[in-house]
Amino acid sequence: MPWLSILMGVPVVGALAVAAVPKGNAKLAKQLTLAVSLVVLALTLVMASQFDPSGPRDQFSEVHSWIPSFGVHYAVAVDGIALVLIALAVVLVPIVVLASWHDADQPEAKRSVKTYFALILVLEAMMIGVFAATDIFLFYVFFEAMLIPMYFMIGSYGGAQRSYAAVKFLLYSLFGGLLMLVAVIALYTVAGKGTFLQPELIGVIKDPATQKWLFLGFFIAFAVKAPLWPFHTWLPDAAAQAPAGAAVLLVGVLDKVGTYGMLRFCLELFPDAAKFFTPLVITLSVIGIVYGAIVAIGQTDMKRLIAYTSISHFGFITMGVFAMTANAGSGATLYMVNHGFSTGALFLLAGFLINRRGSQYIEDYGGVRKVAPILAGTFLIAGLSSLSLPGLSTFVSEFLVLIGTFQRYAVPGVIALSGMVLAAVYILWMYQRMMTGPTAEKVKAMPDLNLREKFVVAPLIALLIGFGFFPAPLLNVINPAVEQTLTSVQAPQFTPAVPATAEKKGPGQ
Amino acid sequence: MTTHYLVLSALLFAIGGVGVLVRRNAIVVFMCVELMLNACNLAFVTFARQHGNLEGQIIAFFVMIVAAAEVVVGLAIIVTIFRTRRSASVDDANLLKY
Amino acid sequence: MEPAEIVQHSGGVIGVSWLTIVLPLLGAAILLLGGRRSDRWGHFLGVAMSLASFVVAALVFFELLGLGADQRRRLVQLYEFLPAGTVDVKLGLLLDPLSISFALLITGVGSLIHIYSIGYMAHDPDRRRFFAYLNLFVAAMLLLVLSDNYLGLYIGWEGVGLASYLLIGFWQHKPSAAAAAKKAFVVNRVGDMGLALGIFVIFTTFGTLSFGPIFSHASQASQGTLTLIGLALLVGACGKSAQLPLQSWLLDAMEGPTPVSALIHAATMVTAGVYLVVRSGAIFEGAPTAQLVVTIVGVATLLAGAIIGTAKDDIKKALAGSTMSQIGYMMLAAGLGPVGYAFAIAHLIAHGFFKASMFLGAGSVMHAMNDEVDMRKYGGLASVMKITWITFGLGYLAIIGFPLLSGYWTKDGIIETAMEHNAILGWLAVAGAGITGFYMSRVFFMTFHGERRWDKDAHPHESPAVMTWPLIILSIGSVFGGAFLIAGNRFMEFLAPAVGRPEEMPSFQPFSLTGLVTLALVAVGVVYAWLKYGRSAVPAVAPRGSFLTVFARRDLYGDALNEALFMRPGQWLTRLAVFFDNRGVDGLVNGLAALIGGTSGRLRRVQTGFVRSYALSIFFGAALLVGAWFVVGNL
Amino acid sequence: MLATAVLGAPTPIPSPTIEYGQLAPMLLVFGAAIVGVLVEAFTPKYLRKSIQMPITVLSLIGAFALTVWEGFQGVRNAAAMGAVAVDGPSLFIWGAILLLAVVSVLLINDDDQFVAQAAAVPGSAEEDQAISQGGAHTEIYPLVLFAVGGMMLFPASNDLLIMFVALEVMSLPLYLLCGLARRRRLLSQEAAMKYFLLGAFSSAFFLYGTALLYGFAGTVDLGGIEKALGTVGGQDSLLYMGAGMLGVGLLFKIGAAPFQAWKPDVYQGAPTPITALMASGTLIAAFGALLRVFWVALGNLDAQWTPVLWAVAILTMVVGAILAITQTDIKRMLAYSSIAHTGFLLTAVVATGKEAQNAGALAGILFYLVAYGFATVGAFAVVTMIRDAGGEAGHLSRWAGLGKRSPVLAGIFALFLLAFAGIPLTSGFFGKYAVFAAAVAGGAVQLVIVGVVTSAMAAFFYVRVIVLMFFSDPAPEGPTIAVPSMGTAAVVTVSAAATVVLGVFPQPVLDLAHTAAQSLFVR
Repeated sequence: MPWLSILMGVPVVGALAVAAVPKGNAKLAKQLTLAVSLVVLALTLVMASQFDPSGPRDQFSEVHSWIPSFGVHYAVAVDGIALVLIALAVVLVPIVVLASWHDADQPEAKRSVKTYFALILVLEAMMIGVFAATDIFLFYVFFEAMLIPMYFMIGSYGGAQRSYAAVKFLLYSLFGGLLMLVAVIALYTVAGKGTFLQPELIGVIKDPATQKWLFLGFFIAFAVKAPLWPFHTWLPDAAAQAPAGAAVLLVGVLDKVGTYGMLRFCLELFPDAAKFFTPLVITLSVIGIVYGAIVAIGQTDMKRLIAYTSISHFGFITMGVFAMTANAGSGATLYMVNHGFSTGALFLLAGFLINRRGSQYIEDYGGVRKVAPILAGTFLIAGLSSLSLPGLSTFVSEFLVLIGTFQRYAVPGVIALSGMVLAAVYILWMYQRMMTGPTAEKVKAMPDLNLREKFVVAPLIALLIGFGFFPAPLLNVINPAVEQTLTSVQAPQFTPAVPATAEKKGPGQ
Repeated sequence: MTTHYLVLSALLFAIGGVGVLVRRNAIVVFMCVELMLNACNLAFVTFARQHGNLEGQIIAFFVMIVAAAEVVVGLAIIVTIFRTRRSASVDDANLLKY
Repeated sequence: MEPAEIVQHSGGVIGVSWLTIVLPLLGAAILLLGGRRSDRWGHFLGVAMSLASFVVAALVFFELLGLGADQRRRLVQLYEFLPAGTVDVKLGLLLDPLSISFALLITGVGSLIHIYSIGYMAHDPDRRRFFAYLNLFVAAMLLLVLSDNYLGLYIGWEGVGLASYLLIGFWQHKPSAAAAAKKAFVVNRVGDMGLALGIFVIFTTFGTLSFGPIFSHASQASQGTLTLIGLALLVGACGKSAQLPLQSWLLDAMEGPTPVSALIHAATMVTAGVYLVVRSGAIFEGAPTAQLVVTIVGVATLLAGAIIGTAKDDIKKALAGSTMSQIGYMMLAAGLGPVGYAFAIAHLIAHGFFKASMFLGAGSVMHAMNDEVDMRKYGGLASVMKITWITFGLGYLAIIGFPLLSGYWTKDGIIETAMEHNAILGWLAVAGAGITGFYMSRVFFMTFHGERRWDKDAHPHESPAVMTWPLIILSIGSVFGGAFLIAGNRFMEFLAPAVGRPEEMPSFQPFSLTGLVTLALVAVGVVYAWLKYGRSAVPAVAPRGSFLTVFARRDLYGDALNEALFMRPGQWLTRLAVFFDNRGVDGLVNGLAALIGGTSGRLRRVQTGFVRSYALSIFFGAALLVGAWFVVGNL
Repeated sequence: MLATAVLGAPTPIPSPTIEYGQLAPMLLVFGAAIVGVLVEAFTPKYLRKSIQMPITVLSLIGAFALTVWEGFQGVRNAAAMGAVAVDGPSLFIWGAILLLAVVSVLLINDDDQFVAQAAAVPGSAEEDQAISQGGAHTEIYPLVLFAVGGMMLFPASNDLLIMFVALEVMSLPLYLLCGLARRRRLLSQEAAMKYFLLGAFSSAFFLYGTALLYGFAGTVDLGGIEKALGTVGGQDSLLYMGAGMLGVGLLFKIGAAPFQAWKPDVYQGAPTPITALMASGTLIAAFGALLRVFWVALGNLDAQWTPVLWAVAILTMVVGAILAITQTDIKRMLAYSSIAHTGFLLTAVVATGKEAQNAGALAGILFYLVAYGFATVGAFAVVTMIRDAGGEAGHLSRWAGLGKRSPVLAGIFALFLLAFAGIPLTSGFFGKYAVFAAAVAGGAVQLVIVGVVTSAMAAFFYVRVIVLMFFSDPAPEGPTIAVPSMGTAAVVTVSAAATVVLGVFPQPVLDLAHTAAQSLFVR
C-alpha cells in the first residue's frame, strides 16, 4: 500500500477541494481543512503503527522513474528519523488549523480565507514529501517548492512588515537553495551513476576536495534553512511577521528540513568532508546557542524573542548532529520533534495573546496571570519546555545532545551549558514582564482561553509532558536510524574511561 | 596585390561605422550603414578574385538586393517618424530609456 | 568500611515505594487540572496526599528496619527512561537509610506544614493552587532523594527548583515576589549547570549514571577526574543550598508565603546540596581537594549567614540568614567525610524540626500582626500568644545549642569533628555558634519581649489550632530529636550501610572542652542580645549602625557584587548583541541588497535612450570581441 | 573576359537540386505570406482580416504538421545543395517556432493592438477617421508570416549567405511591425527606428565577418569553413576578425551584453503581441543560428571562442539581472529578464566537449528555449490584458493589488514569474536545471555559480511583482482588466498549461529534445 503517496495525495486533493469552496462560505473551508488534516493525521498514525524500528532502514518505500533523462525518480520512503518528523508535521497541522481559525478573517489579511487554509494543506503535502524523499532531486524540488506557499502565507496574511519579511525569507532560502542546486548537479555529474537515489550515492564521492565543495554546497543551503548563525537574520523577521499558525509551521517544521538535511545528506554523502568541517560547524552552533539566547533576552517583541530562542535551540540541534555520537544524534533528532511542539505552543499562545491585546510588544502586557490564569499557566509550561525543564520532553533531547556532545567535544559542551541559564533568563523574564505584577489597564478585560483555544494547546502540553516522562516510544524509533546513519559515516564509537558494569555490584565482588 | 582593395573596403567599413556613430540625421546614418554593406561587397569580390571562385561575386549581388529591401523598410520607418516628429534627428527620439 | 551492597528488590511495601512520589504528584495534577471546581476540598486533598505519602515512607522505613543492617540498600526498578544508544537510563528508586531518613523528614515535616497552611492560607483565594504546588514540591523532592541515579536526581533537583519558583512567586501580583522567584530560579540554574557538568563528566568517565556501579568503581577513576566531578557537584550544591557564592537568592525567597519558607527554604529543599555531597561521598572521598573546598564553603557560609542574621529586622530574613548558616554547618560536616556524614544529616534533620517550628512560629506571628515582618514593630508578644512563644522559644533554644536540646547534640558534634579534622575550621565554627547565640536571641527578644511596639490597628491573637498543633509537634521534635539520633551513635549505626562506616566511630561525649567554650561564647551572645534588645528599648527605625552592621544588613554586598559583576555587564552585553545583530549581521545582508539596488540604479543610466550611444556600445563591443579573440588566439 | 579569367576553362554549371519536400514547411509559410500580400492587393478592406487570419493560422499549423511528419521521417540532410540544413535541431526549432508563432498570432489577431493607419500622424484628424472606420492594417499577417519564415530559415541555414538573407528576411518585417502599435505610437515608432538602425548596423558587422571568413576559407559554407580551419594556415587574423564580427551580429540578435542595449527599448515600444513573438521566436531562431555557427563552422576553434563567450555570458547574466531590479515598466523588466535568460542559455553554449556532452547541452538549450518561449508569450499575453486609459498599464505601480481584484489572472502571471525565477514544479526550473547541468558537465562550474547567484538576484524582481500584485493594496483607480478575447484567453491558458506540464512532467519534451539533439548538426 503506497502509504506515503496517499499521505501526500490526501492534502493535495483536500487543498483543491478547499480552494473550490464558494467564496462566501469560509466556515466550510475551515471545517473541510480541519477534517482533511485530521484524516492525514489518522493515516499517519496507522502507518507509524506498522513501522518496524528493528526492520530495514527504508520502509514504505516507493520508487518510480520520473525524469529518466535526468536520472530522477519519484522515490519516497521513511526511516525512523523521517517518520518522527513527518509525524511532527501532521500533528502540528490540525492544531495550527484550529489555532488560525480566525487569523485569516482579520482585517489585515486582504485575501480570501479559504486560500490560507488551502495553502496550509499544500504545505502539509510538501512537508511530508520533503522528509520522505529518498531521491535527492525530489528532495530538492520539495525543498524549494515549499517556499512558495509559506511565502504567500507570510506575505498575504502577516503583520505590518509582511512583504519585507516574506521577500527576505524567500530570497534568503532561494539563494541557499540555488547554491545547493549547483552541488546537486555536480554530485550527479561527479558520481556518474546516472541516478539521484540517495542510497545509491552514499560513499560514491571519494575525492576529498570534491567532497568538501559539495558538502559546502549542501551545507550552506541547510544552514540558511536551519538557521545557523550567521545566516539567521531572516528568521526573526519572518517569524515575527507571519501569522502565528504560519510561524509555527515555519519554525516548527520547515526549518527542521535544514537540520534533517544535514543529518541525511551532508553526513551520509560526504562523511569525510563532514568530519573535516565539524570543528567549524560546532563552533558556529555554540555561537548560535549563546548568541541567540543573549539576543533573545534583549528583545521587546515576543514573537521575535521566540524566534531568537529557536536560533539558540537550532544551535543545539546542529551541534548534536555534528557531534556524531549515538546519543547526540538521537538527541538532535528528538530535539527537532520536541522543539516543534514547544515552540509551536509558544507561538500559538503568543498569537492568542496578540489577538486579544493587539500588540506583540512585551511591555504592553503585565499581570495577565490574574485575568487569564489558564492562558498564563499554559504559556508558562510552554516557556519551561523552551528552557528544557526536566519532566518536559525538551529536557530529554537537550540532555542527550549535551551528553553526547560532551563525549567528544567537552569544551563546546560546557559553553553550550550556559544556554541553560540564559534560557531561564529570557523565558522567565518575559513571563515576569507579561504575566506577573499589577494587571495592566489594557489587559484587565482580557478573556481566558476559550474552548477552541484549549483544544489547540492541550495536545501540545500533553505531548510535552507525556514524552517528558516516557520518551522511549520516540527514541526506540529514532535510535536505529541514527545508528545506521552513524555507521555509514563511520563515526568512532564512544567508550567510557572507567566502564562501570551495568549490573549493581557491591564492593569485594 | 589584392590587399589594396581589402584596405579600401576596411576603410569604407570604418567610415560607415564612424558615420553611424557621429551623424544625427537618420537618413545619413542609414546611408552610412549602406556604405558599410558596400564595403562588404568590395571585400567579397576581392576575396572572390583571390580565391578564384565566383561565390563572392554572387554574394555581392545578394547583398545588393537585401540592401535595397532594407532601404525600402528603412525609409518607410524614417518617414513615418519624420511625419510625426517633424525631425529626422535620431537624437530627438529618446523617450525610451533607462 | 565501604557502604553495603545495593540489592534488587521487589514486593513488599518497598516494592510500591514509588507511591510516595506518585501520590503527591497525582494530588498536584488533580488540583491544577481541577480548577475552581476543586477549590472547596482542594486543601484537604493536598494534605491527604502528603500524609499518605508519609505513611508509605514510614512503612518502607520499618520494612527496612526489619532487614539486616547490611541488607538495607534496596533498589526498585521502575521503567526504562532513556533507551538511547550508550546512555541507557532505567529510572529506579534506591531505598536506603540515607534516602529514607530524608523521605521521612520531607513527608513528615511536609505534612505538618500542609496542615498548618490550611489555616495560614485560609483567606487566600488561590489556596488550592498553593496546595497543588506544595504537593508538586513534595513529589519532586522525594524523587530527588529516592532516585537511584544522577539523572533522576537531576530531574527532582530541577523539579524542586520549579516548585520553589512557583511558590516564591505565589503572590505574583507583587512585583518583588515575581522578581525574587525569577532570581531564585536563575541562580539555581547556575548551580544546576554545575550539577549537569558533573553528571556529564561522570557519564563520560563511567558510562553510566546509576549510583551503584559509579560508586563501586569510583576508586578506579583518576583523582583529577574525581576532583572535577566533586567541584562540579559542589557548584550544584551551592546553588540549591544557598551556599557562597550562590547564596543571594535565599533572602529574596522570603517573599514567598511563610509555610513555603519553612518547608522549602528551611527544612528540606535547601538541604538537597548536603544530600548530594553525602550521597556522592564515594566520589568526594577520592578527591581530598574537593572535600577541602566543601568544608571551606561550609565555614564561609556559616559565618556569612550568621553575620547577615545579626542585622536583619525582617524576621523571616533573619531566619533565612540563620538557615544559610546552619546549612553551612552541614556542608562543613559533609566535607569531613564519613566521620561527618552522620552529624551532617542528623543536624539536617534536627534543623528541619526547629527551623520549621521557628518559621511557622514567625508565620503565626505575622498572621497575628497583619503580615507585618519588621521585628521593630513587634515586642512583648509573649503574653498574647503563648503557644507560639513557647514553641518558638524551644526552637530558639535548640538552634543556639542549649544543652541537651537537639541543636546541642548535632551542632556540637559537627564542631568537634571539625576541630579534630582541622583546628582553624573548628574555631571558626565555634565563632559561628557564638554569633548564632546573639542573632537568634535578638530575634527572640525583639519579637516576644521588651515593650510593645505594635501599629495602631494591630490586635495580635493566638493562631487557630490547625496552626498551633503543627508548631507543638515540631517543637517536640526540636527538643528531643538530637538526643534521640546522636546519643549512643544510634544514627551513625543506622546510616553506616548507606554512607560507609568511618575507621573509628566518632562517639559524642557531652561537655567536652570545645563544647564548654562554645557554650560560653553562646552565652555571651545571648546576654549581649538581652542587654541590647531585651532590656533596653528598640528604636522604631533601625539606626545607621557601624559599617559592619550596614555590611551585614546589605547581605555582605552579595547582591551589589552580583549586580556589578553579572547583571550590569550582562545588560550591556545584551544591548551590544542586539545592536550587533540588527546593524551588524542583518545590516550586512540589507547593505548588500542596497548595494545591488544602488548599482542597478546607477547602471541603468547608461541606457541613455540615444540610439547612437547604443551603436557606440555595439561598436566597442565588437572591438572588444575581436580584440579578445586575437588575444586568446595568440596565447 | 574577366569571367573567363576567373573561371578558367568554361565548365558547365550543374543545375541545382532542391529537396522541396524537406523544405516544405518553410515554403508553405513563405507561400502563405505571398498569398497574403496578394490578398491585400486584391480583396476589399472589410474582407481582408477574415481571409488573412485563417490563411496565417492554417499555414502555420500546416507547416507544423509537415515538420512533425519530417520529424517522424527522421530527415537529416543538408538540402538545397547543402544550403539549408534540415536536421534534428532544425526540425525541433521549427516546431517550437511554429507553435509559438501560432500562439502569438492569436494575440496579434486581438483587436485594437495595431495602428489603424500607419501613415496617419498620431492624434491627427485622419487617424481619428481611420480609427472610426475601424479595422487595422491587415498587412500585419503576411509580415508576420515572412518574419516566421525568416526565423525558420535562420537557424537552418547551412551557409553564411543564406544565414544573412534569412537574418534580413526575419528582421525587416519585425522592424515594421514594431512601429505599428495603436497606442503610444511615438514610443512604437521610436522602437521601430532604433531596432532598424541598430539591426542594420549589426547585420553589417555580420556581413563583414562573413566576408572575412570567406576570404579565409574561400567558401561561406559552414562545413567548408570547418574544413578550412584545419588546412588553411597563416590567415589567422582574417579568421579571428571574421569570426568576431560574425559573433557580433549573432550576439546582437540574441541580445547578449554588450549588444543588449536595443532589447529593453524595442520590447517596451513594440506592440505587445509583436514583443511576444520576438521574445520567443526570434530568440529561438537566433540561438539556433548561433549554435550552428559556433559549433559547426567554428567547432574546432572552441579553444579560442570559449573564453570569449564565457566573458559574454557572465556579463550578460549580470547586466540583465542587475538592471532589471530597478525597472518600473513591466515590459521593460521582462526585456531585461530575457537578457538574463540569454546569459543562462549561453552557459550551456560554451560547455562543449565530447559528442555526447554537446548533444546533452544542445538538448538542454532546446528544452530551455521551449519552456521559456511559452512562459514569455503567456506573460506578455497577460500584459496585454491589463489596460488603462492610455492603453496597457505598463507602469508597475499600476499593478499594485491586482491579486485582490482578479486573483486568477494575477495568479497565472505569478506562475509565469515563478517559472522565470526557476522555481521547481514550473517549466523554468527544469530548463534552468538542464542548461546548468550541461554547463557543469562541460566543466563550467564557476559559470554556473555566477548563474545561480544572478538568478537569485533575478528572483528578487520577479518576486517584487508578486509582492505588488498580492501583498500591497490596490491603487484607488487601478487599471481595468480587459475581458480577454477568445484568442488571448486561449494563449494564456495554453502557456500556463505548458508551464505547469513542463514543470511536472517534462519527460516527453526532454525526450524530443534529446532525439533531436542526438545526431547534432548536419555538416
